Amino acid sequence: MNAFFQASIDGVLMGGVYALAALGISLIFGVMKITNFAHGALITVGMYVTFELYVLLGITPYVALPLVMVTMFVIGYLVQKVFLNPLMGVAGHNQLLLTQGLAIVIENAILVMFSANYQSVSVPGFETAIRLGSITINKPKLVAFLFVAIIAAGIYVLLEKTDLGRAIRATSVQPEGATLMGIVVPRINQIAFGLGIVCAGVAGALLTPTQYIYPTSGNTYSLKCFVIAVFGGLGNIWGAILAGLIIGVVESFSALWLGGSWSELIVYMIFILTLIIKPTGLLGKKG
Amino acid sequence: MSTARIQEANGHAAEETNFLGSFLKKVTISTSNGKLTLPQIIIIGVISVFILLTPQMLSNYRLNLVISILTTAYFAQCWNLMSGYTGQFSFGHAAFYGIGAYTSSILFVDFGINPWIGLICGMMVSGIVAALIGYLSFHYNLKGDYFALATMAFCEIFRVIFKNTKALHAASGVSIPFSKKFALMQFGSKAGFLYVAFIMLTMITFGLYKIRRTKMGLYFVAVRENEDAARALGINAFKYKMIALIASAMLSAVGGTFYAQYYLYIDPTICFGNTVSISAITPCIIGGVGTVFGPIIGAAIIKPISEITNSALSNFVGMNMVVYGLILVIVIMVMPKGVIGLVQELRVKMGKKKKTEG
Amino acid sequence: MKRLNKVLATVLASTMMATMVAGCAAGSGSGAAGGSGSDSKVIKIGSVHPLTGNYAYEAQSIINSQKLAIEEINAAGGITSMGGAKLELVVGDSQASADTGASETERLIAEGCSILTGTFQSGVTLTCMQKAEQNEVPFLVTVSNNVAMFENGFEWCFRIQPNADVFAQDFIEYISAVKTDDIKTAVLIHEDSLTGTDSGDIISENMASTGIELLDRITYSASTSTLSTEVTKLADLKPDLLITIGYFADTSLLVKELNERGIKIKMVCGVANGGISDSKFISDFGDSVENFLDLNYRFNPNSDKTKALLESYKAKYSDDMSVHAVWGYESIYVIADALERAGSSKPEDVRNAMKSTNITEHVLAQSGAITFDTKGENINAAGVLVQIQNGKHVVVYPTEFAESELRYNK
Amino acid sequence: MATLLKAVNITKRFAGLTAVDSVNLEIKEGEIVGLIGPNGAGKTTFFNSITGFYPATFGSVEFDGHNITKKTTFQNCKAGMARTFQIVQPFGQLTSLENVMVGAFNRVESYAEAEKVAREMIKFVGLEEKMNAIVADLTIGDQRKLEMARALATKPKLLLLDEVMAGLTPTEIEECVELVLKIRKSGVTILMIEHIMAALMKLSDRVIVLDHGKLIAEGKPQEITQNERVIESYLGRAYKKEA
Repeated sequence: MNAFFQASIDGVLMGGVYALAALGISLIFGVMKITNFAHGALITVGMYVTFELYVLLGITPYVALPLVMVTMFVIGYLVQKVFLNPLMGVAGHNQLLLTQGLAIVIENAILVMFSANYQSVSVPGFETAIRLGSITINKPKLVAFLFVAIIAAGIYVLLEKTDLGRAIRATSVQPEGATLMGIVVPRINQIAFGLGIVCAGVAGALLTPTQYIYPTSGNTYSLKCFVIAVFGGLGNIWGAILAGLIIGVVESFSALWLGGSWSELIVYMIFILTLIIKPTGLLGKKG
Repeated sequence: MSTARIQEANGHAAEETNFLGSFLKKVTISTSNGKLTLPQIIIIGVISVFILLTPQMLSNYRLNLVISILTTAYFAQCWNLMSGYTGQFSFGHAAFYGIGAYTSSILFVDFGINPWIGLICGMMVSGIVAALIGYLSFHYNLKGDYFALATMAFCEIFRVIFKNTKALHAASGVSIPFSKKFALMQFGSKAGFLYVAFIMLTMITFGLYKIRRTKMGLYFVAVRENEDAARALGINAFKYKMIALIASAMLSAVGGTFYAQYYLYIDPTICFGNTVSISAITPCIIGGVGTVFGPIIGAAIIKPISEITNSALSNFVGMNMVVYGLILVIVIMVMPKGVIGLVQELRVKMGKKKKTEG
Repeated sequence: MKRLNKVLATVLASTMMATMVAGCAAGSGSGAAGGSGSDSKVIKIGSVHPLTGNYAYEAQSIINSQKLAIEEINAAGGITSMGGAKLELVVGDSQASADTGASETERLIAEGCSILTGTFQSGVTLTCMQKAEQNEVPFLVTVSNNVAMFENGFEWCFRIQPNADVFAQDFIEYISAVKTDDIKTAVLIHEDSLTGTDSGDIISENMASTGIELLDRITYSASTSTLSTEVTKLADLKPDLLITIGYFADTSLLVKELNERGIKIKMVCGVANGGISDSKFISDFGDSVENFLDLNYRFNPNSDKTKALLESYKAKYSDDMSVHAVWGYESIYVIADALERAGSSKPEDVRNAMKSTNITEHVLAQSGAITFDTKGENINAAGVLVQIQNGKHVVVYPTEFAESELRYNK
Repeated sequence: MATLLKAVNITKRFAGLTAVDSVNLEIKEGEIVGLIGPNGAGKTTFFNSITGFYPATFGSVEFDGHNITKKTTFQNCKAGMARTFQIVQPFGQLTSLENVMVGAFNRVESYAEAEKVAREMIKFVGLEEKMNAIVADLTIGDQRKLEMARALATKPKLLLLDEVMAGLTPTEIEECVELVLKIRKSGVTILMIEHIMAALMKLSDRVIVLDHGKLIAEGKPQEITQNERVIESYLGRAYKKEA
């Protein structure tokens, strides 16, 4: 019973981080229909930015978060502007291979700049977990979960309540129509990609207290994020969050009952079932 | 079959006053016309003879490179059949490749069954798996990115299963004893493997070239170009997508068996890793998706580049991959339709220039 | 933009042509370089490791130590039997992929390497060994502990490190010797790739002989982002002994989870564990990993040669020498010894010399000389039990190499 | 004359919205039937239901003496039902010839024969000049003609034309009218959705009118133009404009 509760809590907390990273994929796909295979590498970038700020300024990841967000936004904005916008009109497989190429470049540029050493960031007071009876709660993940909620809410407000958000949504529904309405679609794309990368970067930053930082450390999340984004319904914020939590819990329980090696299998099966039964995802509109 | 058509083509070429333009026109093979021109045949012939002579001319290392170009091109052609021709973009072709490799290797190592028979069995198993994946995907009408992600997930499922199942050698993989017997599908020298790879590539390329001028080939392309229209014209799109997928899977399995016999060791990551699927796609995109020679051109470009970056930058760790990645990115940005697409565009531009000048 | 594209296209096309032509020219040039004669002044040693990708850190440390060894040998006058010929390391990047590893192997052979070393990941190593075997160039394994690799009847391949079988057998033997009576139960947790499963299988089969009951065997994927559920399972089982086989990142994840939840285990022992035996592990976890054990290969702590080596490595690379790096270092000395005796850099001569290797002065923690059996395995390869004491790795068993007594948690 | 198509009670619902509501229609061999109605009246949906693109929620379709309610599009095409699309759906990267050949393969197996049929059909619609052009480069008018040639190449008994004249110049409309008459002469029955009233008046033997998914009138073109309900819902403005 104890294990059951513990696994639920661990699953939910991990799911929160997945959800945030997946939210970025979902946003990018929702607006530009780009399958961003560089997402994992950009999560790693988020980790290294956090790490550098920690080393240079001695600030914890949580304090560094605004700076990480700004940096990541700029990176995302530029990636879209320089690499992806010129390719917006052509067949989708080009963007796919391009993001794959970018992932290779980013990952190895990090290797060149920072070496392959395992780096870590420690937050004072976060080494031990919170204890509630026999249940323990990981502090960094709990804090990450709160940040995820705040950022998801922020993105929701941005998309639903602001002019910029309306422009983004209009672009996602129909780029041609948006152009006619005077929206500069390439710039909206850049902003949307920037926001998506902010999600990736923040997820990376929030992960730094819980794991080692090395040039390929974000890769583990890459495929899982796609699964979650599709499961939740591409382009759907709450869908991504819900799906992230579900996948987190499913992973946790399948690791408990079947062993960690098989948990991936369960995740991919859920993914395929989603595609077959409801390709628009958990909360996606009916197609 | 159609002398009129050839005459037409010739007539058209004669009109082309721009020499380079007409040359390019003759050299490129577009998706739409199916006939080779004389210069094309000559170029293909020269390259073929060159490849067949390489064992006499090149070191083992260069031969290995040529073999890896040929096999990569072969695997890319398999992908091209279903994703390029029929338009069903697969991101998990490693599944079929891996199943081919595993079937023949396990049959040989554990049951003593000859690899040649194992090759056939691998094709069968791969075909059956493809039928299953295809049924689930196409019956439920998965398309575009969704289909791509589904194939990727299927591939990952296979990787996890193979990695964790004792009967399938789990993480240990399968190591195949080295022999020099043709009967055991090992050809003693690199030259043997090179010839076999060359034959495989020639056959699949010839097949793709020929099929383009058949009912089935045209139906494949029609499904890619516009599935609704295809169905309205009496095409059972489901059936043709299934045929393309199963054929592609069975041919990919041959590539997998070849890999296993050449490298003599396979494990779940070697067979079902994401990089394997990408290795099938990259040459197609670089050369030109859906074209007959695009994948070969793509493989002939991308493989040497990766070799050169590796050897030139071997003392500067990581830079090799940075440069490789950058080249990949630039190539895609400059030639979104691949080398063949770019050449066609240049041809059109030159033609136009001539017209405006004249 | 269009103009830019055109320029880019031209640049790209010409670069491609140039590189391809250059590549072919280089190819025909180095065609027959495989067996450069004994009069050559430079002897090339190939080194294929996953310098990019998930294992870049470990691979880099191996390459570093190989370079260090080569510098030492060259500074001491090179290979005297060949007129003071100098050694040169030619580096290949396997990118953690088997076919890239194989093609890098081919490249290094084409560049005239007399012998190759590599490659850290067993799957890649095996593929590279197949290539070396076919090309009839000797291959010395730096790090890769899979047992089956040397069961293929290879004639050109050698390995100085203990294989997974030796690790597991030594573990069973040593743990039986050092365990106390209050250690009754154990849990085995390991990553599910070749490295983990190989030793894991043997240990779980033989655990009964130690008199300790194996409660469960938990596996996970090395690239996992969390081990919390695995640790939950572990906490419920309350073993006296935790056996862990894994790489650096995943073992650290495991320890982090244990610490956070305040789970104390009487005895934690790794088997060829990439985490516990790494000095960074101590600096990151401090007191919490005090008394952790690891059955691993290691340098001989009591030899002066080792002490000097550790210092010069640290001075040169400002990082502690990892356990993996030791094998990179020693591999070069084994090769230099073979070259010295062969008096030739022909791959065949080097192979024959390798076969009669008998090195008594080495930095390894094994009793007896480095010498190969018919399969090419180091006969005397052995592991030692290392413990973290006062923030340092010390060998505690077997007594021959022990620097200190084994400490038990109360 | 024998009945070629008999649609009974065709109803199509999308998530609560009824796009087509209990429509009955019978077409005799050799007829040209026009289908009109304001935008969103459910005309194209009705086409899609009959041809099997998405099956009707209720109702049954009988074609050439067989019940085809449950049949899919490609089966219907094999049975002799061909269609064009409101928005042209060409195989953009193929040549005109190849586009039409795809249709021709519905009846023939050999490549040479399909090529022969396709050439004939392209000549029939007057596109022989553009036989080897890539279709994506053609004008909309030519693409529409090509789409008709493609449909005709399947050798249909019934041809469903969905606004083939939309967006054409007056001269092109003229040509198109001629073409439709020529098609009828070759023995093909036609059901056409059309907004160009003048053309429809000239062509159709019978016109049916849909509004909000319901069939509101049916009869000879002249009768329809005088039908109060039709004028009220749709025709008034449009017909005056055309006239």
